[in-house]
Amino acid sequence: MDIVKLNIDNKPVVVEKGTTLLDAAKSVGVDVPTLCHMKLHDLNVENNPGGCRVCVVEVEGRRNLAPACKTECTEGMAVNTHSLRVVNARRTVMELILSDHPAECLTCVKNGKCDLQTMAQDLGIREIPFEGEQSCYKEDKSPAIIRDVDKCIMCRRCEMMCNEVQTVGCLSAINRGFESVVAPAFEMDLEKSTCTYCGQCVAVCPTGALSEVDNSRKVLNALVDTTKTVIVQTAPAVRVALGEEFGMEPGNIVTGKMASALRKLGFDKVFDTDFAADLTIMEEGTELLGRLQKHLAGDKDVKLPILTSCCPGWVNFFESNFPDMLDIPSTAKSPQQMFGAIAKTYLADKMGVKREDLVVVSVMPCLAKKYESGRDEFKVDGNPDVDLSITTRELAQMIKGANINFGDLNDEEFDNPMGESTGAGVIFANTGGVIEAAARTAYEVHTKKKLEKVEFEALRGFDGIRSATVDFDGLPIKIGIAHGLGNARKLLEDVQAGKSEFHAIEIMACPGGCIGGGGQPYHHGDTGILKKRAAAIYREDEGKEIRKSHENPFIVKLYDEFLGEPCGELSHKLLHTHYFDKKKKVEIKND
Amino acid sequence: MAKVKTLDDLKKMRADLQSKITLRENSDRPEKMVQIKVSMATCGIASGAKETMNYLIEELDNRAIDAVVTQTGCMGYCHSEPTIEVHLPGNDPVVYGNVDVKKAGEVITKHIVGGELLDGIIPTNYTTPDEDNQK
Amino acid sequence: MAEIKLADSKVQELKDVCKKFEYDKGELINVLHAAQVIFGYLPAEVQEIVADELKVNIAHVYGVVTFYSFFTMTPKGEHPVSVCMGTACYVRGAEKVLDEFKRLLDVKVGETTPDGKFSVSSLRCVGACGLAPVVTVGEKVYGRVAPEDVKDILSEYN
Amino acid sequence: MAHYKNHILVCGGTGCRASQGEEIVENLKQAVADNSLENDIQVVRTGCFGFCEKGPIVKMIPDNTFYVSVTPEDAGEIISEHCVKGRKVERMLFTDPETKEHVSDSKDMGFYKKQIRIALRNCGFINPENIDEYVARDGYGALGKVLTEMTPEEAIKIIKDSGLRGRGGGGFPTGLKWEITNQVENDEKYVVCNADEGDPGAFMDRSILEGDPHSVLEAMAICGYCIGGSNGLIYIRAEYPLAIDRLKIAIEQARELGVLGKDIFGTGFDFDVELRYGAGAFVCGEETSLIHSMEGLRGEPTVKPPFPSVSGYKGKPTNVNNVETFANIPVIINEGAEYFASIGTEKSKGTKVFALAGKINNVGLIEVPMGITLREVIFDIGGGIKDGKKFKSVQTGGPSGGCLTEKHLDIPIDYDNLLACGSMMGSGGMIVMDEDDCMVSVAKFYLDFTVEESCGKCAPCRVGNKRLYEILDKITQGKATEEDLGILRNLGNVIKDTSLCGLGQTSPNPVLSTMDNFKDEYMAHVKDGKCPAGQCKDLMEYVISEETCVGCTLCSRVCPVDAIAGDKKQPHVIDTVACIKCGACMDKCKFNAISIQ
Repeated sequence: MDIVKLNIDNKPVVVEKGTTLLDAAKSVGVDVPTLCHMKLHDLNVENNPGGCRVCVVEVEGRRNLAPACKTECTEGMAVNTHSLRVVNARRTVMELILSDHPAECLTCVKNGKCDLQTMAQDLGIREIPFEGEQSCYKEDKSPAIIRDVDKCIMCRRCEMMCNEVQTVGCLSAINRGFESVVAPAFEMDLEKSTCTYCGQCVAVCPTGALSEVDNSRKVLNALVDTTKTVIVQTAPAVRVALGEEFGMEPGNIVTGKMASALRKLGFDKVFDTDFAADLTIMEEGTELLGRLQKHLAGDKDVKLPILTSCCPGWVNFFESNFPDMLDIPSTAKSPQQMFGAIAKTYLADKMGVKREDLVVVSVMPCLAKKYESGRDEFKVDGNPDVDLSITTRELAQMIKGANINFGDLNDEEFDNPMGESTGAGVIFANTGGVIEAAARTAYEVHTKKKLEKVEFEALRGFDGIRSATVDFDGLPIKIGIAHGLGNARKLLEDVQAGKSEFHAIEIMACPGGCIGGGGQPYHHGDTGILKKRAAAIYREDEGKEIRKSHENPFIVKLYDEFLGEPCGELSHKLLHTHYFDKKKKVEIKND
Repeated sequence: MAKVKTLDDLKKMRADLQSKITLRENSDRPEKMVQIKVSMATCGIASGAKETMNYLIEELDNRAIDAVVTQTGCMGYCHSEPTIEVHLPGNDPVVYGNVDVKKAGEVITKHIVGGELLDGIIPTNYTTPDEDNQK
Repeated sequence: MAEIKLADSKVQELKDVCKKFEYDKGELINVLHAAQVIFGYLPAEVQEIVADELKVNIAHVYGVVTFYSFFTMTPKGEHPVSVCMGTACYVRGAEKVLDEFKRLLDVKVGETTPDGKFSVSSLRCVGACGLAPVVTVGEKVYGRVAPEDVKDILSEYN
Repeated sequence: MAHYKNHILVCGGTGCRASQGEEIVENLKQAVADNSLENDIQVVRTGCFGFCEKGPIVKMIPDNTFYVSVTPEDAGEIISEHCVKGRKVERMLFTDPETKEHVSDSKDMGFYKKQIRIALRNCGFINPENIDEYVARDGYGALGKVLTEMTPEEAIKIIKDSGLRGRGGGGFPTGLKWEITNQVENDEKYVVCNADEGDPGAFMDRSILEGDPHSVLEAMAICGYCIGGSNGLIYIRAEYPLAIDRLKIAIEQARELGVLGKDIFGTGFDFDVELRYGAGAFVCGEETSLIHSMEGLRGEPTVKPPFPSVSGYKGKPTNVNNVETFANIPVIINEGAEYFASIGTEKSKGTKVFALAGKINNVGLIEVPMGITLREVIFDIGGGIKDGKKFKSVQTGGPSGGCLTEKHLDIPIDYDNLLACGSMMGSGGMIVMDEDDCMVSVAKFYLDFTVEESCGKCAPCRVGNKRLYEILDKITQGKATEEDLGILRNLGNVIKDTSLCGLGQTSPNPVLSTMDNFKDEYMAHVKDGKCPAGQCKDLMEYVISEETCVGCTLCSRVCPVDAIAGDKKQPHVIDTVACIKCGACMDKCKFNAISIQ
């Protein structure tokens, strides 16, 4: 290993060759402020266009100041991170950025969580010496994401996530100079673009330029409305992240406090999406086994691999990018939608509430769920199965807004029947979790044997693309896993080219899976947080008495009382869906 | 166009093409070479100046003598047309009268190459009508 | 943005260009140049076709089109007026000439008159600095233009 | 082969073509035919002669007569008088502005006297569309010499010894750049010629490409041999159609001749050149931006290192030089490093091409030895200030450079001296300004350019230049305070210090240099609300003097907005509200009755 010795603020520093000044400074306790730079260590993702110029430092012998995030350490370098020249330059640059930023912090969605605001505070900026034109773009309000790009500071993180990580390619820097901004083609609304609403752009935006559509006011309206019965479902990933919003360590499991808080907020019933996750396994697992058995029997018409379909961002992705492969993903609805479909039929009946008087709210780590709940095929006579979807962040905001001291809450249980779940339902939150849950059930159903060890360690991990072979009692089942849509694309292209050997593939749009969803508390570039959430999910699974979906007594009861059998007629009607070709086509006229 | 396959090919080609632009190159530095002016006013042309000029250009080129042949207006020696002025580098210009093709050949051989003056020089104290007018 | 339908033959021509460049993403700018020659400008639909053929994202194509001033998404006027705003022309009064065009035609720089007859743009140095200030109308070059000449220049095309 | 007795060289540069240069060529050919002189007279369309002020230019060979401001109608007379009768057409000769005498030979003109032509050696001399003429001028001989007699290292040493520095602006030693690229191991390397000349008011590179495209191709091949690359790319502005055409022809001819392509001169060395088109982005003059643009991306720069010589086009080692730099290479190889190094100053060797423009008598393209003074350039070559006005400032380096004044006139021009004065060499734009130019407005003009051309990637350039412009705008409207001047200076310094690429690192120069050199003028705007040069519209009013006006009505007729009223033979009055301050009336008034207040 090559070593480089240098001096930063008169402190001797020894680093590996290739280290940036930013990291070298950090290693001796010197924090150089940054704005555009972002490094997601565990995902091998780095955004450093070197554009904000807030991290400039003075390097002896150089004519200009150097950006610490993009400057490699060289032998004998003498660096000053806080000379007068640096302080003046850094402050002036911040003043410039702020001079083109709307001063509406009070009502901004990012108030208190905004990197730009924090930086302005840290640098002690009280007034901006520049006045002049401010950028003005039209606001874009899609079903899931709001773009208020007057607040864009051109850090390009969203563009990087959208293009390099997710390969959705819906965002690009457009125009140039003062007019430049990140936007979809033709500045069209996201709704008309190929946006999947994965929300990874929102997850990394340092300002309020990108945010979720906030449904908390509508939820409050429903709660206040005495003619409505309002029930809530909470996705598995929410319980391991919500605590962060209340100052708890990442990885704290707050399932009980969450249930308690939801009751205090006034929900009539507090249910668990995990229940629907178990239901998903019953349907998707059955579909997988069915296809597999036909395939093994030599049926050439049956398509393998089967792809999971729980992730709405992923569904949007293949609908616009792989319209020729719409028959490959499982037809099973996502847990959110299965929950809604059962709630508005079976449960409504049980509760004696009319469909239109029952409001189903979902708390999700996800922005695409907002869009998914609004899809036409998930409505009956215009009434959606899931009425409102809010994110982990919005829930936290509602709890704070209700003056509930979250930390002091006692643990409470979910309501029944749709609050009971297994460990298999919980692990849906992690990459690899859906397929592991499916394997637990499919193994036992297929082999008619009991699993000795329910953990499939081979399916776990953080690598973007993973594969494993699971032994179904002599039958090797090849499984592929991808998280992040860029990784998904690679697996899909293999399938498209007929090169894929997998029987089943799990795909989640967000890096890390739902625990890293676009609606989760901001990680501010610290992927250690994602790992802690993932570990908590596995802990929650371990703590569960029942860990296989088909053993969930309420699921068994649901089939007995209502659905019949997995993939049966009623299941098909309520729990399965179909997909659409969303690729845009240009109309051409004949000469 | 034939491809040049070696540097020698290129050099040969250049040698062949050189004459195409020597005229231009020479005009840029006339002080370094033989300058010949041919009087080409009506009287000159009538007396065969054009043939003389053509001959000079071709013959000088054949003998690979770096020279600039230009036409000029009436030198005022209408009685002795065609007249030419020969200016060797470092020497005073000399004007010859009655230069037909034969005489031109002699000028090249004897004066330009050999460096000796020939008969038929119009003395320099001979003033032209133009110059007379200016006086 | 008004949606338009592109002519079949021109689309084919564009697709042929993409093929000639072997669908190389790196040739995007060359392809856009060719597209602008074929269609006269680069409406959204043309960009969609280029994106599709070269297999690049449409947002990227748009990002490139809006970066370079040579590319335009609005059709030029029948007589495109360009006023050179190179420094040589500027110090010899090009701005006043440009102002006069804008005033007489009642358009901003980069716009086309409602009748589609004239469009006004400024450009950087035609390289005819000896003729400054320089105005071009289509292919024709006008040198040493003064504001009071503008009316006459325009009347040539009316 | 026809043996022509006369060659008529007609300038085919963009400037002269804009003034009907093509028609002149046609008419000359016609007149030659009319006089049955096809075998005696050759009409050649060449590249730019440089003397654009007096274009179109026609030069008669061999007597070197230089006709200026020729019109197509003059063609017949040139043939019948000059060629047939041997009489110079006096009225088309250049008139020396001082002696008022006709000068027939270009060598005797002030404009050409102090020039040394290396990069422009063939411009206005050969037909750029005919490779034979280039070969006749020793073309591709340097390439042959390098390929057959030298190792790449030996050739690089010659370039290093010559002292040649990049002519695109930065002045990085060319030989060193080649050496670095040579030393990076890779099986694929690229030679890129930057022909995306974006400086407003500069046209050096275009003239070279139009007048002598082969010299650039030859130099690129030499560079390819030296760095170990066989791919050449020319990134050229799409707005240069003539240069593009000539390059295409040149590349085609060079391939046919075998001096581009496989196994050149039988040495096993392959080299070929392709064109890539710029699309109107000044920032693409920055080499990393240029490379991104060639890759089909937005032309945004990236932080260096890595330098293109290590990781450039498609991630491969790439050597980028500009047109003028390349044009010097064959001469250095042919004439030797010593010859080149004998011209110029200690640290800046050789010559530099400038596009001389603005308020100067002889606008044009010049090539002068490094170390010549601005005074010599402006007054001897440029023929002084137009209309007898007073010299005020000269701007070098385009939007990256600064405005120099009287006190800088005797400083020898080289990279380091210009930098020390707060300007820079830049690519070679040189704009002369007179007493009528407002320096705040000039700074604003350049900032307007920078604001439009900033790529937007880094904050100081994206927002900072906009704010610089806005403050300057405030000053020209008389609304700024002295505090604003302090903000302006600090902002300018910070933008230079923190911007990502060369564009932002130099864009405040026009502001900072004018603040340094024309402090009083800034103060006049700020403190007194006056524009001493009378250029800032908001700070002035046109007034007709009642005493002087004779009521000729000329002003009211020329006024584009009918803001001048008055009866015939009565003093006229300007309606100051309607007046758009275009100045047309003042230009037209023959009695000096209109003034600015």
